[in-house]
Amino acid sequence: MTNLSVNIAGLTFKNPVTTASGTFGYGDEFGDFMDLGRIGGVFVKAVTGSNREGNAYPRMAETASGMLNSVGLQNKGVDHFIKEIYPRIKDFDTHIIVNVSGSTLEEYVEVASRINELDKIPAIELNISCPNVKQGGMAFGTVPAMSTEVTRAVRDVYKKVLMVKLSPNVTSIIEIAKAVVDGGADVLTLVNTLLGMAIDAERRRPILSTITGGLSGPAIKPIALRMVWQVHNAVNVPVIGLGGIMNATDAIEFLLAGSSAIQVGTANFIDPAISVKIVEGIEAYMQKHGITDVNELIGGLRTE
Amino acid sequence: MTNLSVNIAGLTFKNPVTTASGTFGYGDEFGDFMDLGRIGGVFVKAVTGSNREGNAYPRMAETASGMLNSVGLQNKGVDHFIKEIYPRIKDFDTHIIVNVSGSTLEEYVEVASRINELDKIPAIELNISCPNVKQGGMAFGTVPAMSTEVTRAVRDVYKKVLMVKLSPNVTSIIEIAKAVVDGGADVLTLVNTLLGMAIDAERRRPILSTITGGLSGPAIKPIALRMVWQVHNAVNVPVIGLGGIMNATDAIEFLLAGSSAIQVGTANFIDPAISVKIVEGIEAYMQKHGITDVNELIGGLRTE
Amino acid sequence: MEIKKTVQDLTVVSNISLNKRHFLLELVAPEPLPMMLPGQFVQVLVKDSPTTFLRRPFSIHQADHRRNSIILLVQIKGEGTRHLSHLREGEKLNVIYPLGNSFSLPTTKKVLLVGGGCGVAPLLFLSQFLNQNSIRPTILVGFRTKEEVSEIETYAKYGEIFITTDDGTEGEHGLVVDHSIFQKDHLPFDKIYCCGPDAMMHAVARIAKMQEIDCEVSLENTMACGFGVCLCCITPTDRGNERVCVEGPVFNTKRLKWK
Amino acid sequence: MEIKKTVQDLTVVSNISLNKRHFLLELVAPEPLPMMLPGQFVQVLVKDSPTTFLRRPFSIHQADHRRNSIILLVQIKGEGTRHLSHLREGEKLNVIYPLGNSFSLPTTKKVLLVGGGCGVAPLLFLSQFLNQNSIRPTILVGFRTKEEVSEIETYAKYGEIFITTDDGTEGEHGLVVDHSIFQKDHLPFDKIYCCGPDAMMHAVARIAKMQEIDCEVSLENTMACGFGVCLCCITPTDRGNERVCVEGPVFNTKRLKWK
Ligand SMILES: Cc1cc2nc3c(=O)[nH]c(=O)nc-3n(C[C@H](O)[C@H](O)[C@H](O)COP(=O)(O)OP(=O)(O)OC[C@H]3O[C@@H](n4cnc5c(N)ncnc54)[C@H](O)[C@@H]3O)c2cc1C
Ligand SMILES: Cc1cc2nc3c(=O)[nH]c(=O)nc-3n(C[C@H](O)[C@H](O)[C@H](O)COP(=O)(O)OP(=O)(O)OC[C@H]3O[C@@H](n4cnc5c(N)ncnc54)[C@H](O)[C@@H]3O)c2cc1C
Ligand SMILES: Cc1cc2nc3c(=O)[nH]c(=O)nc-3n(C[C@H](O)[C@H](O)[C@H](O)COP(=O)(O)O)c2cc1C
Ligand SMILES: Cc1cc2nc3c(=O)[nH]c(=O)nc-3n(C[C@H](O)[C@H](O)[C@H](O)COP(=O)(O)O)c2cc1C
Ligand code: FES
Ligand code: FES
Repeated sequence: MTNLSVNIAGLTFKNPVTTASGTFGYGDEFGDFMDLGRIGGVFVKAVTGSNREGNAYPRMAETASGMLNSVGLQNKGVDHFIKEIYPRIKDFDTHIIVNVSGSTLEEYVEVASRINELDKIPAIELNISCPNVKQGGMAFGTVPAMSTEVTRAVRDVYKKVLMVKLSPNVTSIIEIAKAVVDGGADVLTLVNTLLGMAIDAERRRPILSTITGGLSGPAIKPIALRMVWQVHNAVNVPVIGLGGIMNATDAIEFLLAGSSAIQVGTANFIDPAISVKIVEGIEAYMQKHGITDVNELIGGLRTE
Repeated sequence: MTNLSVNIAGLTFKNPVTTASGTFGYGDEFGDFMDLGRIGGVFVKAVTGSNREGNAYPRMAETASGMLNSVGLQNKGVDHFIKEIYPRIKDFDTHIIVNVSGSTLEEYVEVASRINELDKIPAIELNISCPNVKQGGMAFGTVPAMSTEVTRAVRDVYKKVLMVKLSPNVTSIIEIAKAVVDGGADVLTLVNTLLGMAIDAERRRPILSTITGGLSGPAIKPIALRMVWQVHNAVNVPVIGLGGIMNATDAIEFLLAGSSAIQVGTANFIDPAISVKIVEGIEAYMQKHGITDVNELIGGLRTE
Repeated sequence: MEIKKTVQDLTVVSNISLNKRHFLLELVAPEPLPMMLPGQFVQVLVKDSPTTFLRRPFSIHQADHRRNSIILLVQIKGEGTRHLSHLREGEKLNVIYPLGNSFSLPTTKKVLLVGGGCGVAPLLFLSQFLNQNSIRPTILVGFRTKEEVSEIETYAKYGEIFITTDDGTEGEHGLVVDHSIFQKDHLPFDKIYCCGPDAMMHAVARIAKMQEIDCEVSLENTMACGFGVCLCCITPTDRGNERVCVEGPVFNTKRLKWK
Repeated sequence: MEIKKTVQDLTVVSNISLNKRHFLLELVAPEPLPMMLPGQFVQVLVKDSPTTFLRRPFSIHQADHRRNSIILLVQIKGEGTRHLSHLREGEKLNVIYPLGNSFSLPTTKKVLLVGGGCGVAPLLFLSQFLNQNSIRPTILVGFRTKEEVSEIETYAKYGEIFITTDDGTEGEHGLVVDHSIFQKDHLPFDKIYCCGPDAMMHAVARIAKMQEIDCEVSLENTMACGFGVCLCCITPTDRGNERVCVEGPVFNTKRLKWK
């Protein structure tokens, strides 16, 4: 029997495959394509203190093996989430984790404490790394002292598993990771998108309304893998890795580099059933290599 | 008549297309494929104080729309460059610019002052951004105070055009750019490679002997473009842009974002005549759009 | 009524070039076609094209339940569509469908369809649908030039057809909105359906508004997912930013907050 | 003697599957073939494969100046080679060639060629070349299994041929280095040329060293450019790190500093 389940900060995931915030809606949009019960967890779209319309369009640009987005945290706010969305998704047979976003420390704290009341949400993922909002967002995730501060403030009000999602747009991911752990994070998620830009040479204009946006997809995988590996070797909390995972092989690479679980992001757009296929692919790999427990893969990179 | 020539810190390039250090050898390797006289300049392979064997193999990993390398500045040192290579390349009908690398401030200064003596080398490119050497290299390019210091030390001994090549592995490229300009740089080149990693899931091992390496190619273009745009808007010295340029359209995007010239890197491996094709493509674009002077394109992005 | 979305490998049964820039791609499904409505679209995976990372959206041009196939009308724009133009009979194409909302069923019989360029794509399906509901629409379609005028006999089966070409080589000379149909103070229509370039849809919407005619447009937008989860494809409406791929692509122009 | 390198679109004239994993690709050149030597290789651009970014190196298996074509013997490893296996007659393939150094012309007639897997590729060209210089080599080639044994009649034209298979289904059972040819204290050869998996080349080199026989191997390595400018493909030698694509791929084993 192969064991696929992983324990992350006391929370058991039936397998290490989850889906990334902002790329999986609230999960129910995937009902036609796959059985949510087959994956370890769903990180739902960012929730902020109140309604946000996000950025103007165009919000998307395709790039080589990737895409830029500048959605800008469009969502209807935490009240709406609690009243309208939570009841609809709370009984899914998988962990539902809320991506908590904001522009100010107070907003993060408010949203986190509201989500804390929801029985069926076992964890939040604090998004201090969104490159698409003018204030706050990424700033909290690029200055170590601010990272510690916002994490600590949320830690004070949030009693369940606190995950913090890091920005790759930094000189030293290790420094930020340590700052966030100092603030009381139970788990680190990395990476969010890299700040990029696309230009339409014919029209001589930026493609995105916001000029710059967040780069995701296979293009960023080497950078994400490197950061997971660095952080895994530098801190003592579990890491959830993501960035360009398109198939089971990619997912296994992240496990080997030290991810206790992985998130599938942009790949969901290309194949909405890919997360289940990744679960199956990991299982097949384990069988082929005679591995009975997926935990053997985590951090199992051989570097001697 | 279309004018393709650009003036960068007093140096006239016949056109804005040059080739990136480490991807074009010393130029003469391309003699079978193209006429070097057709391009604006050649940035030759890194030169250090003494002979370096570089890193162990494997040094290369292919990634989605890109590649990782960990060559590690293999070269035979500045003496060998002056005696054996310079005579062979000095009379090419294009600007030959030397990429000056090192591990210590003293090494940078030594190499720069030696190259200063060479009549036919009108500029150097100070490489404070190589991710593939343990000491020095990238460190000089990620800490603002160190960037200023090394630039200033080289400025003191180097009398011709001083270009400094920046690392994209930083939280704020603007901060580093300003630090380097403070140190006396005439021109900024950006970007060098992004630090990444690749894993062979079957063997459960890193692909590179050095575990991490530098990511180049179209995958990084959105990040490079963004940085060029940011720096162009923040400093008053010319910028030479590169990162994933594969064709004339990519090159034009970099010009629009604020590059006074561009460098072609990894693309040389895929099509060794690509730099000349890019010159032709820029000309065709200008004709199509009724642009008579390439300088109109530089920084010509419309963002209102 | 919820229409179930599905991911399927469809098989190319024919790929017919209409002219240099347009072709018709007929795709047969391995299972009975899902229920589909005019205005809905498909998201196509373009394999083997290094520069095409995301899927490409195309309106359903025709749905033939007897042949169990759908037809796309595609204009070659960039790498993705160029690749599709080379597909051969028997090759597979991975498709997510049906996506988006649809044109509403009109409450009137006096209906005008207006299309330009590849924006005509959904109008054939819509014409058939209207016929099934005993409505014979007036159909006005604009092309660049005579060489690109195509499928006219097909449209003519479902309604009265008028043509413009930008260069006057066939039908009336000029843009669609310059057509004599619009040169009246009181247009004999209670409903307009429109699909084409943005500028055309804006112009038609303006006429419709002036004459107080109900008007629906099918919008394009840059899409990453096509099924509502990425929030990349929004358009500003009276209910805030709505998703073109779920709340659209068809919108009543009254609801749109156009720039 | 400098051989000029060139970038050309070659045309596929045939693509013959030898077995599940190997195929022969014959490519005809638009101009007279350049001068080429055995051991040299080509860098192939695999278009239309989203995961194949860099070119792929392949040894020249045969060069036919009358047909003005070269033949590659390719083993399917990943996406790039899989794509090549689907190429059809008439399709173009962009190639940089000829690259690298070559096997040296032996000063003796007692020559052994040893190849394993797709490492046999350069040995056919080498055999022909030796024949032209009046040398009939002994050729020992190893395969996984009978099904993969191929081109034996072709080799037999140029020398005496021996075979091993890993599973013993044809020729001698076992690895190439286990073949009875090697089970002598004094091998009747003055020169060995070897190409195949690393482990095989190491083993053959060890035997050659023990018996003081001159030995040349053709190395593989991960290459980005193939023409000497990226410094990705190095191997440690008595002259420091040398480029497999320029100073190699053929090295005398005496010069290699193998780990
Ligand atoms: C709901 C919907 C229905 C559509 N129906 C059809 C149809 O029936 N027939 C048809 O031919 N086309 C249709 N399109 C447009 C079609 O999706 C694009 O032309 C196609 O994606 C271009 O792909 P490409 O790879 O060839 O071009 P690319 O190389 O991606 O782009 C070429 C040019 O087209 C522009 N472009 C690309 N995608 C879009 C887009 N989604 N919207 C607007 N501009 C774009 C790019 O900015 C670029 O300038 C539809 C689009 C949408 C959103
Ligand atoms: C000088 C030289 C001559 C060669 N001659 C031949 C030949 O005649 N016939 C032939 O079939 N093959 C030959 N090869 C090997 C061939 O280049 C690789 O098998 C091919 O590039 C794999 O491409 P892919 O996209 O199918 O596989 P990928 O998906 O790139 O890789 C599949 C697997 O093969 C490994 N691999 C990829 N490239 C290389 C490489 N260059 N060296 C070693 N391992 C690699 C990868 O690590 C991976 O495990 C030669 C290589 C070199 C350097
Ligand atoms: C369209 C889009 C929207 C996103 N929205 C969010 C978000 O709301 N919160 C968040 O933390 N990350 C968001 N992300 C980032 C992803 O969760 C993920 O970190 C990133 O895309 C990298 O992973 P990938 O390469 O697998 O997509 C978004 C990404 C995309 C592409
Ligand atoms: C194989 C290789 C070797 C390189 N060596 C150097 C070097 O010696 N000095 C340097 O400044 N940059 C070096 N670079 C970085 C390139 O000059 C360039 O900054 C980078 O590759 C990004 O551009 P590209 O995406 O167009 O390749 C090297 C890059 C590659 C791929
Ligand atoms: S394309 Fe993703 S929400 Fe519409
Ligand atoms: S592959 Fe570039 S130097 Fe050999």
